[in-house]
Amino acid sequence: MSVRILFFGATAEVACTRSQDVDVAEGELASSVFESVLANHPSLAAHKLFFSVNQQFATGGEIIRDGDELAIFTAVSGG
Amino acid sequence: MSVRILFFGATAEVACTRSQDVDVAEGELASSVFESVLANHPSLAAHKLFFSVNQQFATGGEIIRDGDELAIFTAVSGG
Amino acid sequence: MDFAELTSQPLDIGVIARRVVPPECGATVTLDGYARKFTKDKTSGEVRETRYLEYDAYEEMAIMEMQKLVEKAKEQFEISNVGIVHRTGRLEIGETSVVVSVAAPHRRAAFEACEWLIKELKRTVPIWKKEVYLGGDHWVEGEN
Amino acid sequence: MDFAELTSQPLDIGVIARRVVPPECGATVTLDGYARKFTKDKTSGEVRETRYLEYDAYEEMAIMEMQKLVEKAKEQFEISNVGIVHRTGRLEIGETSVVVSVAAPHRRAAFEACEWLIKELKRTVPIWKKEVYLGGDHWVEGEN
Repeated sequence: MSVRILFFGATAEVACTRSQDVDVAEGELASSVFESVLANHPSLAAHKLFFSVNQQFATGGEIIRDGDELAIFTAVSGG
Repeated sequence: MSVRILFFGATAEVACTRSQDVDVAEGELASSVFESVLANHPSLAAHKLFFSVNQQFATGGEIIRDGDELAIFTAVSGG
Repeated sequence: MDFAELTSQPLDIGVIARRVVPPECGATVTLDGYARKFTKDKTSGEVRETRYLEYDAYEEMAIMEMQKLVEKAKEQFEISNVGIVHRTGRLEIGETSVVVSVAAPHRRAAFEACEWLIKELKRTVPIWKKEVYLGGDHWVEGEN
Repeated sequence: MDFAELTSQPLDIGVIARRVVPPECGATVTLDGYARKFTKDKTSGEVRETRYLEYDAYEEMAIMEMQKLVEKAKEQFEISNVGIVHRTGRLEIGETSVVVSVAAPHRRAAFEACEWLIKELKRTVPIWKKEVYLGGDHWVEGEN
């Protein structure tokens, strides 16, 4: 089972990619998926991060399903 | 000694003119000039009126000088 | 740049909003009034379809009064620049009658100043609106 | 008509303001944000001259979040129509980055809703700004 992780702005620059597919376990929580991505990109920890699951702001308690779209980003700065 | 009276919008329509020159006496007050103009255009009395002397809102107590520009108009409705 | 103008030409609110912008500001608030199609008569409550509008202005005094409003707004609010342009003459339905645009370092002040300016403009600037509808016309008298 | 859009093309605030206008309304309030030339660094207080800006957006989510704001604004305020358009990609100094335009029967509600919308947009819509100045660049992180 696999999900896609998206990065934007500062996180895309730090991760050196805008998108990455990762394997996840059945019933895995979003928080666990995000933690493993952060472990692979330790410099992301320098930023205050926000998360989304399927284009909704995520708290981490979401149960991840195959094909879900996750994202990691810094505090928004549009306008 | 003479002054010019201007009319705009509704008052111009009622007075059938946008401008009228009237003779005034030395030291005459604006209120007296306006009253005589209104006496000549009685239908103006149907409206709530405002007055100006030399492009300033007038109270009537202004002493009129030769060549002054006076105006009579209804409550403004721009915007 | 501040400005207070009358014009018988169509108004471009984008151009007006841009003229008030100094390089150190990041936001402009713009109020855009326009000729509406349907008007409710304040006395009868009847809704009328307007054909077009006509604005008459005491031009010299109107510009002075608008300039006074610009000065007062700049005293009362922390804003950088103000532009006011009012259209005169005949306006077709949907055309812009007035634009009030305020640039400020912080948008709160821009919102406050813009709202204050349009309120005062409607109350004090010698401009009058005639509504022309099917079968008649009517010079609107303000509430002031 | 309501709308919430992203575009990489230049924004025309006059056109956007006009798209929100229903025939029974007489006023629109428009907030216009743009790429400013000078930016003060929040930490150092140093003033930098920006060369250009770049906006990145999580497009699908940004549009959904903007649509949510439009819905919430229409619940909270007595307004007729709302339009939000945010620019993406590279913006030269002075170009418009965002336009929020609100039409309402009474202008008070339009001012309130417009101010609320831009505040919430800056807080919740997934769009990020990079400032590019002489000798470097910097992704701005919001205060949220």
